Order: sequence, then structure tokens, then C-alpha cells
Amino acid sequence: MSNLKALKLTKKQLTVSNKRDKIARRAEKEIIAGQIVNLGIGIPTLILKYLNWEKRVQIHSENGILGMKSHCSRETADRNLIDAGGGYIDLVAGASFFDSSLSFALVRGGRLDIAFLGALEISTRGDLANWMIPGKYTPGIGGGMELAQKARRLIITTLHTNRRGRPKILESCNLPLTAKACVDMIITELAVIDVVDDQLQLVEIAEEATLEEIVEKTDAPLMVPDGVLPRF
Amino acid sequence: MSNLKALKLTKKQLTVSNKRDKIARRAEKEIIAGQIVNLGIGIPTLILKYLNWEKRVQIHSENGILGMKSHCSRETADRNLIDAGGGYIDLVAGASFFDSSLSFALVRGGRLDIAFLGALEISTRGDLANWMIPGKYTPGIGGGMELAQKARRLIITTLHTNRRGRPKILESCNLPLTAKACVDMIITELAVIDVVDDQLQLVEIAEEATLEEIVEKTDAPLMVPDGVLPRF
Amino acid sequence: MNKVTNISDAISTIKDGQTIMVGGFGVPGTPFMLIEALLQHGARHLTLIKNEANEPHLGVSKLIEAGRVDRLITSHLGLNTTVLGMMNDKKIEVEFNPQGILVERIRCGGAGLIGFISDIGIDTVLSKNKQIITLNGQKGTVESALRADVAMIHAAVGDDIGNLVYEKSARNFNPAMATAADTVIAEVESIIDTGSLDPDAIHTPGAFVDRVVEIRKLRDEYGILEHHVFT
Amino acid sequence: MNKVTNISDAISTIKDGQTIMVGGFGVPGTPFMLIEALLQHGARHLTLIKNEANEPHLGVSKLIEAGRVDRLITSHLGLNTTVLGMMNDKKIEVEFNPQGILVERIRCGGAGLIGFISDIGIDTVLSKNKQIITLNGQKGTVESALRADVAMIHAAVGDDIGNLVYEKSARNFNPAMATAADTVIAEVESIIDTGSLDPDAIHTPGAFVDRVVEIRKLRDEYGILEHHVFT
Repeated sequence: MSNLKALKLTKKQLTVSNKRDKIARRAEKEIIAGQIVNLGIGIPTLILKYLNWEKRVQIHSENGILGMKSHCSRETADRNLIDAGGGYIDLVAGASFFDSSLSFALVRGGRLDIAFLGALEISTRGDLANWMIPGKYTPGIGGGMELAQKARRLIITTLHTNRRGRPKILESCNLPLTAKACVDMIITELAVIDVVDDQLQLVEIAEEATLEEIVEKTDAPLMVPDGVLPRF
Repeated sequence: MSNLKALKLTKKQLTVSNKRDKIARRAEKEIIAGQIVNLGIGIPTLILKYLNWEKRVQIHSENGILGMKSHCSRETADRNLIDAGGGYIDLVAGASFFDSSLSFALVRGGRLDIAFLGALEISTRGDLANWMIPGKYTPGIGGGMELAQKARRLIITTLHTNRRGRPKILESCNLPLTAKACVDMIITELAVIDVVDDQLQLVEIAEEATLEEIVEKTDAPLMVPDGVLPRF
Repeated sequence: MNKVTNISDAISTIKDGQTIMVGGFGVPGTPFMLIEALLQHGARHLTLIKNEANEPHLGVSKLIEAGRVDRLITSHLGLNTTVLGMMNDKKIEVEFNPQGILVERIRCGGAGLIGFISDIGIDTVLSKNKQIITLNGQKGTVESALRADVAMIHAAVGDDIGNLVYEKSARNFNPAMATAADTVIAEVESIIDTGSLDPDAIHTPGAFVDRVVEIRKLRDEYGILEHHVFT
Repeated sequence: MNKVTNISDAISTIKDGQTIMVGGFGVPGTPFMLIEALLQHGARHLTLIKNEANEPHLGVSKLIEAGRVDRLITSHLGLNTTVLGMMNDKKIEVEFNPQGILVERIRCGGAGLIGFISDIGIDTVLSKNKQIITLNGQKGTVESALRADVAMIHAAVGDDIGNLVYEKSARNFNPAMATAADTVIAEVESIIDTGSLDPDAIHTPGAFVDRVVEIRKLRDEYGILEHHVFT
């Protein structure tokens, strides 16, 4: 959906693009061999660019696909083969098609190992808001609520601040929630943060960032372990 | 299930066999071209013997088959192809296989035009008891409850009296019900009876039977229309 | 029992005020030909059930833009600012469901059930006004079954008794909708001889389908959307 | 992520007291090889979920006759007088469900739902002790989802990532059970190269399956039952 918007941005603002790529590249390392993974629109879909296929990961798309590989060119586009974001895709060997009902059975039934999603707001205890801004943006929830609530592991890949430079990570969310206490990890261009026991724990710092900058741009208490944190 | 038993009876008691065949032959006439039909075990399955295939009927079996044709011989039996009664079967052109969940969606969702079932007891208002005799026979319900309750039309094909010669058609059922007010028509070796507005209406009399005999063997009020009833 | 018919006969019974389910997720699986015929047919005050509203001037969006739809039960409208605008202007009533709950409600109707219990959205605004019950210690909202008067679906291949096979991601909502309407109308890209489909590979058994219409020539709408080619 | 393993490894994690779903409706689709291995493995106090109990001395009946099963959740035992006798002698606890409700409860568990509402059996003894609710004017009993620790299923063909294709009436309960257990073990008659199955014809996507075991030689149990040849 916003893939298109994302692509337009790519052409205009390289800095944001670099940040997004950095996030996607880091996020890819969270994927373990053989896992079933769903990639939301935006930065999550960028992970495909960096995916190590030796892991034999299977990418799930809500519209009834397991085993999507990547967006494809006009020449190879098949009118009957798009992902949930609307983009034309190609497949890995062993891919399968199924109906929307089985597709969400897979998600809710606990067979989705990781979902990567974007965020408008994330709270200290891992609440996620990413689907509506009352009075401004109310396009409906799509499959996001089920992905957020039921993926075995939910990783948020997002720019650390919103378009107005305000923190997305807050003590508590102001916007209507997608799901409560669902986020396991947050990956931004500045930091990797684990959500553990209703607390945010800084686990990695971007090479380009400082601890001070991260704390300043995070509107929630951040646990910082002793010692030197890994850089990414 | 009791198909086997039925066949053994066939060899021993020709009279009962003739009655059963008569019922099956008459029951076949209720099937309209193109209908989706489920045949319970026993007499209902005998209908296959008399089925006019020009009607392009599709026979449903609960274990996930649409388009069964008939029981088949040892030579053509396929270890993966049985009906819900356990017998090896063959198929008509256009048959399909599906899982048990879709099979009962078809039944409950209103796509089954007629179910033919046997009975232990049937009441005036069309209640059916055909699955258990407390303390004696409690093998479980199988798919019968859903067939009885949800088929668009439920036709009971049964001998008019039970093994002890007692009426099966009663003012009200004594045995635990399969479903309430579900029966649309009863076909026995003696009569064809419609269940209309909580009443039993005699519509046909067997060539071998008399009205007196039918009334005597029916333990419920029977509406008999004026004039000569058709014979079958 | 040949279910093959022409398109105008197929949709002729649709009436004002009816509830219509329409298959498809984006372009794949959307029955554009049936939608176009419904637009010509003129039925109004419809309730539409569809995953999304396609995109402006495409598919069901045409029906909505023409004012034929009073109410839309859907999952998201992120790709259709026109319909979102109509919603904001109260020209159409929209009920949003989580996508998996929407298809599950349809399947539930198709399976002859009354409803189901799910914890999706239990901690969100979506649980407002819903009955909440506890079963085996789990708390969930009661979701009601959805059925329609008519389902309009798209399949790749069909036969004259209504057996259907879908292709790739064009399957999506079509199989569930095929079970959940009083009258199910399928447009198919080709009709083949009955008996030539592999019985193990049939997605929708003919029992669920009432009318089959062959698409003689695919309209442009069925083609590639250039703005969705991302590489 | 090769899921192919040998049979003893496949079932080695099964523990006393677990709940095991077993596919099959009669002989077709019953995973006789996995059942035999479970018998050898020795786990006791099991709860078994299966459409029926096969027939005496066949399939799951062997497990029950050996006293390994405390509780059986099933649809009917009309073909198994041995297990019916054990039930009457209170040697095994049996819970009967209408067949379609049984598979729907399994599917419901597999779909990550809590339960569903159905009017099946509402006027019968089966509705006793069930929660009854009314939704949109329809009264129904609340049926709870069923899940298991382990599902043992049978498929005709599989690949090394767990994609499965079932054959003819051997499909039955297998696809639903494949979604509804923490560990899903599939025995398959043959394993083929990943990528060689038609993606449109795969019945159970690999995501649902944890372990795949190839049946090298079909035991006699998989064959024709002479007493079920009716003509």
C-alpha cells in the first residue's frame, strides 16, 4: 500500500532511505533458519532485499501465499500473483497458495514465527498503535491486528521519530491500539530495543548514534545495561 | 456400518429384502435432477441401486466426497476411497474431494438438498430418534444429527415397524432425539407419509397394503385425505 | 443440471437492498465482469461485503462511486481515497473488520454456524459494543456469522456443475464466499469438460455454486496495474 | 529446514498424559505407521482425538486395547464393539461429538479461535451442560476449540518443508488436525523434491507441519478391508 509512497520517497530523500535500509539490514539478522515470516508494508518489506535465502525462510503474505520471494519486474509480473501490499511478486521453490481463511488460521494458530511491522506509537510495555489517527487517517485495520497480536514474535521496524521529529516510543500510546503488550523488539535507525517485562531495554546502538541522542528521542524510560553495548 | 449387516440379512430374509428394495425404489422418485443428496447407511444406500443417473444427481458422503456413484467390487476397490459407511466406492464424472470441515459446511450451510436416513422412532411433528438406545446402544452420533437438522429436506426410509413388530411412527418419541421437527417425509414398505404442520398426512399406499393395516401399525394420528390414494 | 448461463441471466435476480459478497483481494480474484454487469443492471441500496473497495474507478469502487452501495463491510480502504472520502462525507456507511475476522465471519456463515469467539482486538476499540464471553478461562468477543443474498466470485477454471479451481493469489476470499450466499455466481476464465478436473485439486465443489458464467475476453481491469510494479 | 526425520525421532517427544489427535476416517488417512510407533514408544494416560476408533485390533484401537488411552474424544464407535465394551465397562472415558462439530472444534483450535456457536443438537441431550447464548436472535450452544499436544496425520505426498497433498477420501480430518496441534507429525507415502508440487494443489502448507516421515513400505493395515467390499 504505502510501498508506492515509500518508493517515491526513495527517489527524493536518500537520507531517509539509508536509514530504512539500515533498519531492514539489521532486522534481517533476527530471522532464524526455517522460520515463517510476515513482512508488513514499508520498511518490513525492505528486509527482502537483505534476506539470506540460505536460511530457507518462508515469507507469508496475508492474501494466501507462503513462499513469496521478492517484488518482480513488469516483464515477469503475473496478474494473479500479488502480495498483501499489492505488489507483483515471484516465489521460492515450495511455495503454496491457500485461501484467506487458512492464511489467518496460520497467523492466529501460532504458526507465524515473526511479524515485522511499522508503528505510529509504541509504549514501554510493548503496546502498539499503527492503524489509525482518529479524524485524520482511518483506512481500516486490514490484517495488522492479527499479525500484531498473534505472531510468536513481533518486531517493529520504524524510524525512531515521526515526520515531525517527535518520538514514536512513548511511556504509553495516545492513539487507538493495534494490540496491547505485543511488541517484542524495536529496531530503529538509532537503536535495537527489547521489550522485557514491561520495560524497554536498550541492546544495541547504531554506529552513527550516541546514547544521549537515543535517550533524547525516546519518550519512555530506557534500561541501559552496564558496559559497552554492541554497535550495528 | 450396518451395510454389512444389511447384506447378511439379504441372504437370509428375502421378504425383508423385498421391502427394503421397495422403499428404496420409491424413495428414488423424490430426487430431482441436479440435487445434492446424502444417503445414510442401510435402506438409504440401497437407493443407489435404483438411481436414474440422467438426473445428474451428486451424492455427498460425510467423509469428504461429492459425486459417489456406487459400491464397487474387490477388483476396482481403492484403499483410499470409501464412503462414510466404510464401503469401497466409485465415482461419477465431476466428483470432488474435500476435508471433513468443508463436508459439514456443505451440510449445515444449506447446500444439501435431501438427506435420506433410517429411524428408530419418528413422531407426529417430525421429531427423529435414530442414534441411541440408552443403556443398550450408544455408539455415538456420527454425522447424523447434522444431516437430520440441516438437510433442506429430510426423508426417512424405514420399515414401518421395528424388529419386535412395534410401530416406529409414534405420537411422540421415547428415545433421545436426533433432531426436533426435522422429518419432511416418511417412506416405508406400507406407506408414504408427509409431515405437514406437525401432522402426518398419508399420501400413498403400497400396493400390498391396506389403509387398515397402515393405521394399525402407526401409533400416531394419521390424516387421510378424501378420495383414492395413489398406490406404489 | 448445467449451471452455465449468460451474464445477464446470471445477475438478473439481484434486487435493490440485497447484500452482495464480492471476492478478490486487489485485482486478483475480483469478478470485474460480474461487477460491470451489476452496474449496468442498476440495483441500488446494496450492502457490499469485500476485503477492500479495489481502487478508485476500478471494480467495486465503480458501484460505490455510482451511489449504489449504502453500506460496506470491509477490512481496509488504504488504496481507495475516493471511498474513504465518501465514508468521511457519510455518503456510505463502512464497517471495518480485521481481515482474518472478516473472512472467518464469512466462513462461519458458510459453515451454517451462528458465530465464533475470538480474542482478536479484545484490548482495542474494536471490542466496543461486542458481546464478551469467557470460555475455558479465555475471554473473547462474540463475532457473528456473515451471509449474503448473492456472492459474486472469480475462478480460473470451472465446469458445468460448478466445480471451481482458483489460481495463485486470486483464491483469497473466493472459496469462503462461495459457501456463504443463497445464490453463488461464479465467473470463470474458462469452462472445461466436467470430469476433467482432478477431484483432489478442486477448490470449491460444485454443490456450492449456482451459476457459472464464462469470461470470453478479459477486460483491461484484469491486467497488470503499472503502479503496483515495484522493481 | 529439512523436516524429514525417521519415525522414532518423530514421535520421541510424546509424553505420558498428552493429548494426541489422529487423522483418518476408517482406514483412509489413518497414520497406521505412527500409531504403531506410538504403541512401541509406550506413552500412557493419553487423551485421543479421532473421528472413530478404527475397528478392533486396527489403528488406534490397538492403543486403546493396550490401555494407553484414558480418554477418547470422538464422533462414533459403531464399528468398534471392543472399544464400546471398554467404554461401557468404564475402562475408557468417551466424549461423543457430532462429526461436523468435532472437526469444526479442531479447525477452531487450529484457527486460533476460542470457540464457536452452533445450533446443532440444541434440542437434544447433547446441549446439556453447554453454555447457551443468543446472537442476532439465533440460539446456539457454545462449542470450545480443541487443540492437541501432537497431531499424527497421514498424507499421500509431502516435501521436506512439510507441504502435504492428501488423496481421495484419505483427506478427511487430516487438514484440520494439521493446523491444531503444537507438534504436527505427518507420515507420507512418498517424499518428492521441494518445488515439484503444484502450489495451487497443496492441501496443507508446510508452515503447519513440524516433522515428516516417509513410509517405506505400506503395512497390511493400509490395504483393502475385505468385509467392507459390498458388491
